[in-house]
Amino acid sequence: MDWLIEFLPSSVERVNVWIGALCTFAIYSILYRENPFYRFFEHMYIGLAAGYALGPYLVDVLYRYWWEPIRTEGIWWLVFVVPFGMYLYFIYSERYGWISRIVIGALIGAYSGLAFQMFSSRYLPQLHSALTKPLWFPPNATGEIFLSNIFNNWIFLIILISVMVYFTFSFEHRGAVKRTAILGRWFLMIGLGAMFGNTVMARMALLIGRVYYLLDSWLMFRVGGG
Amino acid sequence: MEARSIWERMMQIDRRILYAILAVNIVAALMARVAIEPDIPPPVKRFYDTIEALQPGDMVMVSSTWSAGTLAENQPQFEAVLKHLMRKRVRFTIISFAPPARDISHRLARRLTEDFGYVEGKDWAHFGYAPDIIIAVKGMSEDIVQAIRQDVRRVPIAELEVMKGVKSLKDYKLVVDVTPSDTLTYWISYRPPNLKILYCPTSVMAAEAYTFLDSGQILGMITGAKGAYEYERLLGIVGLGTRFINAIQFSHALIIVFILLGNFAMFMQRRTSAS
Amino acid sequence: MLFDTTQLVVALLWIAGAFALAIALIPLLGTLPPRGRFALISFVTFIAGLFFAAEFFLPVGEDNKNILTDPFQKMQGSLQVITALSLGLGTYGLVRMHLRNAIQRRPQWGYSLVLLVAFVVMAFFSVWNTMAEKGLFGLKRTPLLENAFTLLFDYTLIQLDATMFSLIAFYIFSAAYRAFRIRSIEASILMFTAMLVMIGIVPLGKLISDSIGLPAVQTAEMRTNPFMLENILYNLRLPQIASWIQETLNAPVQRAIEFGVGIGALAMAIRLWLSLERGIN
Amino acid sequence: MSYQHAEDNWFAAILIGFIALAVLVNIWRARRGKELYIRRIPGLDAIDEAIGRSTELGRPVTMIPGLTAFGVEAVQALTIFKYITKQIARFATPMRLLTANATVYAVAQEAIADAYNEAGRPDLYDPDSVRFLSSEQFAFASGVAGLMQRERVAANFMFGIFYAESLIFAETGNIVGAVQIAGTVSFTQVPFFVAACDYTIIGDEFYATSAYISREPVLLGSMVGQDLAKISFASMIVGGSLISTFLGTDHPIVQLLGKPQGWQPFVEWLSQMLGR
Repeated sequence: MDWLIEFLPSSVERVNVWIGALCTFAIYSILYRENPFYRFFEHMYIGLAAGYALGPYLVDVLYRYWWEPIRTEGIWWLVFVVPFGMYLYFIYSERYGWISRIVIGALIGAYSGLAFQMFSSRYLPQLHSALTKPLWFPPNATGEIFLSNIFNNWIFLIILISVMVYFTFSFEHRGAVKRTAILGRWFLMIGLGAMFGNTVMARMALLIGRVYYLLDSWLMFRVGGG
Repeated sequence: MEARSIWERMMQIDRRILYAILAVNIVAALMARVAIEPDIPPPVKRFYDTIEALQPGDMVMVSSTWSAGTLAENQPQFEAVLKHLMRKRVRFTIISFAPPARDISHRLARRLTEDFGYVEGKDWAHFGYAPDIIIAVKGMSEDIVQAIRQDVRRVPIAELEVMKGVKSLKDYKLVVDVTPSDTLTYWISYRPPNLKILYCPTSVMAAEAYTFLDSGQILGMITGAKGAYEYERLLGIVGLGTRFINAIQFSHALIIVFILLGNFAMFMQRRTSAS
Repeated sequence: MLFDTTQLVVALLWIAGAFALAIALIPLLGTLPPRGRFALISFVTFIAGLFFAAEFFLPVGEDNKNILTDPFQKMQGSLQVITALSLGLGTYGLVRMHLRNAIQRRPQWGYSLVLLVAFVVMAFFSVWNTMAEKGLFGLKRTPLLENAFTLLFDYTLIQLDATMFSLIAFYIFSAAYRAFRIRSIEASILMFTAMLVMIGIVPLGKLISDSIGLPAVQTAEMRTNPFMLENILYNLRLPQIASWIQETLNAPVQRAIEFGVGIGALAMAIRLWLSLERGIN
Repeated sequence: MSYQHAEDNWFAAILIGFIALAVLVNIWRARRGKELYIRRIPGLDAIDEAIGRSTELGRPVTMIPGLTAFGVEAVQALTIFKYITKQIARFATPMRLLTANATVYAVAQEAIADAYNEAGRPDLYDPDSVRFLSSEQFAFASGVAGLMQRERVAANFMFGIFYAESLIFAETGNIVGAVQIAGTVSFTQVPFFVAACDYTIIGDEFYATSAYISREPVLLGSMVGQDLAKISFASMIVGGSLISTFLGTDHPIVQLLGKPQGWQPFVEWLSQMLGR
C-alpha cells in the first residue's frame, strides 16, 4: 500500500518520472507496430531536439566566441564574422544561392587546414609504435621480454601489413600479393568481429539502462546484482 | 497446401516474439542476485595502476561529455573513477563539451564528493561547458584562467583554492576522458605532450581504441558498464556496473544462443527440403 | 559604468557597419561571372585553410608559439560561430517544411503541428535558460524556468533520446537471429570472433573456463616457459582468448584501418583545400 | 606524444609534403590524359552478379545512399548508382533510389535521368523512382523497410555513409531474399553488412569503386597517390622494425620515424655519422 502511494504521480517529481516512463513506452510501441502514439512522440522529439539546440549551440556560441571577445577584449575584426556568416542563408535563394558557397568554402578550407596537425598527432605516434616492435630479443631490452611478446610482435606486423596490402588499388593483385590481400581481408573480419561484439554490448547496456530506469525510478524496485 | 516444417516456422518467427524474449531476459537478469568474479583485462588493470600511482594533491582533469542517452555505459565509469580519485586524495577538475553533460556530471560529482568530504572549489571544481573542444584544450594548455575564466558556479578560476600552483594543463598529471563521442581525437591531438590520457568510452568505441592502447597514446581503458564492473571489483565497491553486469552477460548469452539456433534452423530446413 | 555604455555603443556601431558592408557587397557579388564566382570561392577556401596550416607548419619560438598561435583561438571561435549559424539554417529548413504542412493541411499535418509546438516551447525555455546562465538582459533563473526546463529536458527530451538509442538493441537481437548466417568464410570468421569476444569479455566466460578446470593464474614459470601444458591451457581460457583477440589481432587491424583512413582524409583535405574535388564546388 | 607544431619533429612536415606531392602529381598526370591504373575490385564483380540475378527475377532493385549528407561520399555513391542503373536499364528492370537528404535527392534525380539517357532508354525513366522518404533516421529506415517488403525487391544496393539504421535495411533485405551488396566508409556499420549481405565493399574500396567506374582524373590520381603513401608507410614499418630488432628501439632513425621530439637526436646522429 505504501508502495502504491509512493508510486502514483502525487508530487511534481513523480509526475516527471511518469512522463519519462510514458515517453519510453511510446517509443517502444513501435516495436509492436507503427502507430499514432509513436508518431506523436516522434514528432515531439524532433521538435524538442531542434528547439533545445538553439540555446547552447547558437546563443551560447555567439555570446562566447563573438559578442564577448568584441565587447571585453576589443577584437574588432570579429564583427565581420556574423554578417558574412549569414551569407549561408542565401542557400534558399535561386539567384544568389552561390554566395552561400563562399561561406561553405571557408568552412571546408578551415577543416582542411586543421587536418595537418590532426594527421601528425593522431597517426605518427601510431606509425612510430608500429615500427618499435622488435622481431627478436633486441639489444637494448628494458624490462622483461618474453618469447610470447616476440610472437605477438610478429603477428602484429603480419596482420598490419596484409590488411594494408588489401587496401591498395593501383596495381594488379596476383600471386603472393593476392594471397596476402585475401589474408588481409580475413584478418579485417577478425577486427570487425571484435567491433561487433563490443557494439552488441553497448547496445544492450543502453537498453538495460532504460529498463533500469523503469524498474528503479518508475516502479521503485531496488534492482540487485552482486 | 504443404504444411510448413518446424524449421521453416522457426525461421519465420514473428519479430515481436524475439523482442519480448529479450525484454524478459533483461528484466529477469536485472533482478537476479548472482555475482561472478571477473577476470581483470590488462587495460583496466593499467587504468587502475596509473591512478594508484598518483600522489595526494596531484591534479587530474576529468573530461565528461556523456549525458542520459548513454547513462548506462558512462555513469558507472564516471562514478568509479571519481571514487578512486578521491580515495587517493587527488585534486580534480571536470569539464564537459556538451551542455547536458555539464549538468549531469556536476550534479553527480556534488553528490559523490559529499561522502568523501571533498569541498567544491577547494578540492575539486567543475569548469562547466565549453562548446568547442579544440579551443578549450589548446587554450587550457597555455593558460586555464584565460581559457575558462569562471567555473560552473560563476566563481572566477583564479579565486579557486583547488587551482593553487596550477597554471595550465601542463601542471596536470592525467586526463580521464569519459565519453560517448569522438572527444579522444582532440585530446590526443591538442593536449600538452606530457599529459597522460585514460579513456572511458562506451563499448561501441572500445575495439577501435586498442590501437591507441598499443601505441601508448592512451594508457588505460574502461570498456563501458562492463569495464566499470571490473573496476568496481578492483576498488572493492558495489556500483551501477555491478548492478548491470548480469543483464549484460545474459543478454550476450541469449544472442549467441539465438545466432546458433538461427543457423541450425536454416541448416535443418535445407536438409529436409533437399531430401 | 559610463565607460561601459560607450563601449557597448561602439561595439554595436561596428556590428551595424559590418552588416551594412555585407549587404552592400551583395549586388556587387551578383555582377560576378560564373568563372569569377568559382575563383572567389576557391580563393576563400584556400585562405581559410592556409591560416590553420601555417599555424602548424611555421617554426615556433621559445614559448612554443608562432605569430599565428594567438589569433588561432579567435579564428577557431569564428569557425564555431559560422557552424552555429549553419545550425540555424537546418532549423529554418525543418520549421519551414512543417509550417507548410500545417498551413496547407497536408496529410498528417497534425503531427507537424505537434513538432512546431514542441519546437517553439523548447526553444523559448532553452534560450531563456542560456541567457539566464550568462545573466544577459538581466534574465534570471526563476522557478518557472527551472521546473519547465527539468520537465521538458530531463524528463522528456533526454528520455526520448535514450529510448531511441536503446531501440537498436532490439533490432540487433532480431537481426542476429534472422540475418546472421554462415554464408561465406568472411561472415563465418566475423561471427565466430564476435561470439568469442562477446562471451570472453563478460564474467560468464571466466565462469565457463573455471568450471572446465583451466588454470586460473599464470605463474612466473609459465611466462618464461610458454610451451608448458599449463600455460597452453591457461591461454585457452575464454577471457584470455578474448583479450588476445582484442589486443593482438584487433589492434593491428584497427591500425591498418587508421592508416588508410588517415591518408585518405589527408588526401581529401588537400583536394578540398585546393578546390580540386569535382561535383562539390 | 602529441604534436603541437610541425617543429616537434620536422619529419611530420616531410611526410605530409610527400603525401601531398604524391597526390597532386598523380592528379596532374591524370588530368594530362595519362591512363592511371586502378585494379578492378572484387566488389564490382559482386555488383554485376547481383544485377544479373535481379534481371532474371524481374523484380525491382533498390538503391540506398543511407543518411549520407551531400558531400564527397554522396557524389561517389551516386556514381555507383548511375552505373547500376545503366546496367539494369538494358533489361528494363525497375529501380528505386531512396534518399534521406533533400540535396542528395535533387542530385540523384538528375543522375538517374542521365543514366537512362546514356543507356539509350530515356523512356524508362520514371521520376517517381527516385524518392525522398524522410530526413529522420528511423522514419527513413521504416519507410525503406516497408517499401522493400511490399515490392519484394530482388536486389538491394547500399552505398554511402550509414549509422545504426543499416541493420534494419540489411535484415529486411535478407527476409525478402534480396541479393545485397553494401559499400561504406562507416567502419562501425561494416560488421552488420558483412554478416547480412552477400558482399561488402569496405572503407577505401568504396572510393576505389567509384574512381574505377567514373574514371574521374582527380579521384584516380588521388587513389594512386594514396597508394604511394600507403606503400611508404608499409616500407617504413618493415624497415623500422628491422632497425628496432638489430639496433634497438631507441635508434635515432627509429626515433625520427614519427616520435615527437625525434628530430633532434636524428640530426645529431646524422652529423656524427657524416663527421666521421
